[in-house]
Amino acid sequence: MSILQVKEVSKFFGGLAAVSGVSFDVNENEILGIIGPNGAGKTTLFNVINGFYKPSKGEIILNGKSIGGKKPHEICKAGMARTFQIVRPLRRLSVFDNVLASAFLRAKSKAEAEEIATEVLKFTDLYEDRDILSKGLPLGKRKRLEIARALATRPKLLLLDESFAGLNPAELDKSIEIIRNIKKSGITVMIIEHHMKVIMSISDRIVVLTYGQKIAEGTPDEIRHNQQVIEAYLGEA
Amino acid sequence: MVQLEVFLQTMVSGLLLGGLYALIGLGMTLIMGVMKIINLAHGELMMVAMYIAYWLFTLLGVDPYVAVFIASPALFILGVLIQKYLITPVIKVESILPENQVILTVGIGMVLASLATVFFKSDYRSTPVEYASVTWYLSDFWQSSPIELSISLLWAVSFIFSILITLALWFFLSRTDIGKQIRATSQDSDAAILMGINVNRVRAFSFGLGSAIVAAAGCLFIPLYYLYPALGGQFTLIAFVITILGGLGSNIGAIIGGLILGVFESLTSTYIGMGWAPVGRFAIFIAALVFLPGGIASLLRSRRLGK
Amino acid sequence: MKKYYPFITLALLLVLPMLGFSTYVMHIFILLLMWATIGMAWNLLSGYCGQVSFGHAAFFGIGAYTAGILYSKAGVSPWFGLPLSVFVVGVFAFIIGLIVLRLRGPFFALATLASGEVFRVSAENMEWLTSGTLGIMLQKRLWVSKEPYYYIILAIAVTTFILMKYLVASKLGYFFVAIREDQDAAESMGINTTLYKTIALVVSGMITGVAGAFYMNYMGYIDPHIVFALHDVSIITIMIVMVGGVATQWGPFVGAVIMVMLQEAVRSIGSLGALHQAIFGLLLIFIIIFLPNGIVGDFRKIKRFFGLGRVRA
Amino acid sequence: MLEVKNIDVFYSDLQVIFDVSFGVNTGEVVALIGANGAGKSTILRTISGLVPPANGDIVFDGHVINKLHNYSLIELGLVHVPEARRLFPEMTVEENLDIGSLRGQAKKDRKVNKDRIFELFPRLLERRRQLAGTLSGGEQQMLAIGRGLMSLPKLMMLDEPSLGLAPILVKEVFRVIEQVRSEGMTVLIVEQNVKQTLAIADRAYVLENGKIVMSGKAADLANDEHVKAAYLGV
Repeated sequence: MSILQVKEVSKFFGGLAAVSGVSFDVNENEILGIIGPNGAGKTTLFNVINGFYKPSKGEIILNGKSIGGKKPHEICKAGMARTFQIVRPLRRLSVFDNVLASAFLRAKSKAEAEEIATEVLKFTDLYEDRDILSKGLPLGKRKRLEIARALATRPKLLLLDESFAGLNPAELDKSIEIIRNIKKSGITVMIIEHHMKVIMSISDRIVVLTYGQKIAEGTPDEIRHNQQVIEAYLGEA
Repeated sequence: MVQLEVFLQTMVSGLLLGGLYALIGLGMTLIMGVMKIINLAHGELMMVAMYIAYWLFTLLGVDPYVAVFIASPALFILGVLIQKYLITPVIKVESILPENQVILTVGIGMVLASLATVFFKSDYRSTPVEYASVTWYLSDFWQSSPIELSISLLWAVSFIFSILITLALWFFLSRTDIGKQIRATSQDSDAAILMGINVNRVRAFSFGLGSAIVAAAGCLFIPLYYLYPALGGQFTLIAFVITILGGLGSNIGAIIGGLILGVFESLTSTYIGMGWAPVGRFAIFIAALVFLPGGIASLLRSRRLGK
Repeated sequence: MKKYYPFITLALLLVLPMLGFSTYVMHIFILLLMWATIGMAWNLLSGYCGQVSFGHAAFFGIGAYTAGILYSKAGVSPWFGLPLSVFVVGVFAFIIGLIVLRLRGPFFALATLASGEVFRVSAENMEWLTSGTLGIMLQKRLWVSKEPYYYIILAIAVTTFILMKYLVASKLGYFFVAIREDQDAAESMGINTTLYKTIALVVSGMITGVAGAFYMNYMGYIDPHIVFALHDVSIITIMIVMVGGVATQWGPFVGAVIMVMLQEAVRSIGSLGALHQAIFGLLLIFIIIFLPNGIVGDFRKIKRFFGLGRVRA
Repeated sequence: MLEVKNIDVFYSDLQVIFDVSFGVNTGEVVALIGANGAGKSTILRTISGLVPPANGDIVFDGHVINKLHNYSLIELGLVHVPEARRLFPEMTVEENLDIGSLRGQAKKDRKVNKDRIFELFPRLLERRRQLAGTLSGGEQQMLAIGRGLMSLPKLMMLDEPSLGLAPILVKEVFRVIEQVRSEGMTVLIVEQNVKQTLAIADRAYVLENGKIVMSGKAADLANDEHVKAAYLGV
């Protein structure tokens, strides 16, 4: 059963195709990794899926409903949340208020929103830091705050854009654990990542993009031995 | 036939006005492109230049068109000082509202306008040059012309001056190293630093140059208009409308935007009424915002890149 | 202690007219409350929601003209303008929002500035409705004494204050701040940014409009140059909040006190007359460079400057 | 030629570079490798004076450069070809090259140099009047390198030159780097394309989380188990 279907999606900027004819499905409750060299169109793909860009061609279906061309807030309401590659906390708000602001999306009252925020902060191990202004957080925690903020919208599908980049080994382990727990709680995860070791160990399946096109799709093992992937991305063996 | 005559005359006046508008818009565009800020003291800078031209004319009998060569350098220096001592410090300040810089230029404009009121009173002033009444008629040149059109010498001279200044600016920006530095800084200031460009100096220079250009526009306007201290605000708005219409930071866009605005205002005053010209100005501004968000520059660019 | 401040202030404000101040002092208090109300309205849209408006004169003027036209054309008491202006300004604010909210940052600011000017020029030219530059004058103001006006504007200000306090702490407040801090992030957090920006604009406009309608009733005369003034309404509004403190509950009050006093002080010294814009301009420049978050927002910085606060490393 | 001594770098209150030291000798190609976000680009930005180091010194050709104005480094012979190329998109190819030679000797030799660049990259000669923004990715990278060469540098710093290029173009870019090097240029290169980088570099430093964790001959590193596992995906 697939929660998200990306069908022949293309995005052109000027004459240039940043994403061209990409199709794949995301199955319910899996972790799907997206890899590819810098500039391969991964973040553009995310921006198309979550509604920042209108797809130039193709269709995107979330839970059986077409969402291509919808606004990001509508898509978020439909059950998809995302994080950003360059972390974008609401800088002058405390950690708690950051999460609270997005918890209001589903909550009927402020009390309920506070409950959601507290729960999510505990889940991402940020509860201790809840009163700190988010601009003062170290990078690792900021990345986690982004995940927390996305989780507070109670998504069915979570898009993570390079949540591991720049983390030290301890933070890395923590984030991996959190993402595994997210999956356990029944949320589907789609993740862009450069860190090969992490992505290989965490993903159920992987999609490889280069130059805006999908060149491979499969389990980590299949990807690791795919000749085209090795040439285009991992380096010629 | 009379209708056609009125229409053509309106178009001619509109284009002449538009030429001067283009110059005002160019100054603003230059500052916006390099500094990434909107200078809301732009019209007030022009007002200052007009007073310089006025006093040169009244006290020393200097022709306003000659005053360009005095007022522009003076405003250049004023612009450099504003940039260096007021705007640069604010860029570094962290505040909740990033629009601080724009509000700052409002403050600068208020100070300039107010000082002008204090020193020169709110009187309306003008520079009655001798050749003010010279007008050329089409029938003087072509006796059997079916329609009659007229151009006053003042408008024609101002228009030609503004074309010359525009050409000089274009030459400066495209052919000289300093011009290239200005363009490079406006396109990517970090890369400009890496190429050895002293970005702070280029910024101060650009603000000065933008001020000098609007000063020139002021000198070209003064034989045609009355001068009073509060006149700046209206021209700031005109400059802003032109930059939005032209596409932010685009020089060609600013020129075309200025011409369009001039023609459009001229049409509104002829066919709707004098007082409505400012509303026409905003109508076109709103239309640009709604229907052409990137301004004229976006049309030009998409053609060039084959979008 | 701190949570009693509003009540103490309110009690003081309630007994104030009974202390036998001169009508001039009462006039100052009335202006002060009116400007604080407009400041709070601006603060909601610009301070909290981050959409800096240079055109609040549009709302102020429309509110004032709603009351004025009601009187001059319909022959109805201009007091009905207060409730009616909420509706009229709301509609206009919504329409303005449709156009200007497409823009971000300084471009939004300038588009609002232009919209203020559009209304001024329109009011000047639509003589059949507004009497043009002649303006609208009430034959007779309802009350001679200041007290009734004082209590009316006090009620408006207090209601606005409570409304702000409630709004800022609610879901709306959080959404507004999220939009201010990062519009794209807010949008992907499921916040309909267009909708909430429109709400902020309309609410802010309505409150400003009521203040405008009050102004018509209180001053008894309006013309386009007074109520749609760029410098004397839109910019003063910005200054009140910038001086007092952007995105703070008390900032607009502090700012209104300072600005109204300053305005009166400058006005009372005849020789300064024409310089008052220059003084305001310099104050604005000073505030932006040295106290970008206003007196309330940068209070700690001020204390530190005078050696009062603990210095934080 | 270049010596970086114990630098610490902060972005506001966040430390991103921890006590990093390394050097580049004349005629060498030295690579900084590491994952995204490890701090490679930050180091280059620090050397070019875009970010000030909190502690430590940077010495180039006998000058302590971290106290100098960032725009004056190019005159000393240090040029930084930035990540994502950062051309001036609305200027022509030729104008971009002109911007590379604004100061000193480079300005005097502009014409000769330009001819040399066009010889090196014939594609650029064909497109000299075209706007830089309309070039393909590979051509843009050539122009970026060409623009850097116009300043007559002694040391060229390349930040992710293969970024966002198709594999075939990546090869082309590395060929160009080898050519530049064969003309005697000293190069400091930052790359995520570890394998190809190690193939052309003399020495390399491995950067993880803002610290240098390994260094050595490029050939040795290419065979190191840790490097293989972490960066070569083997």
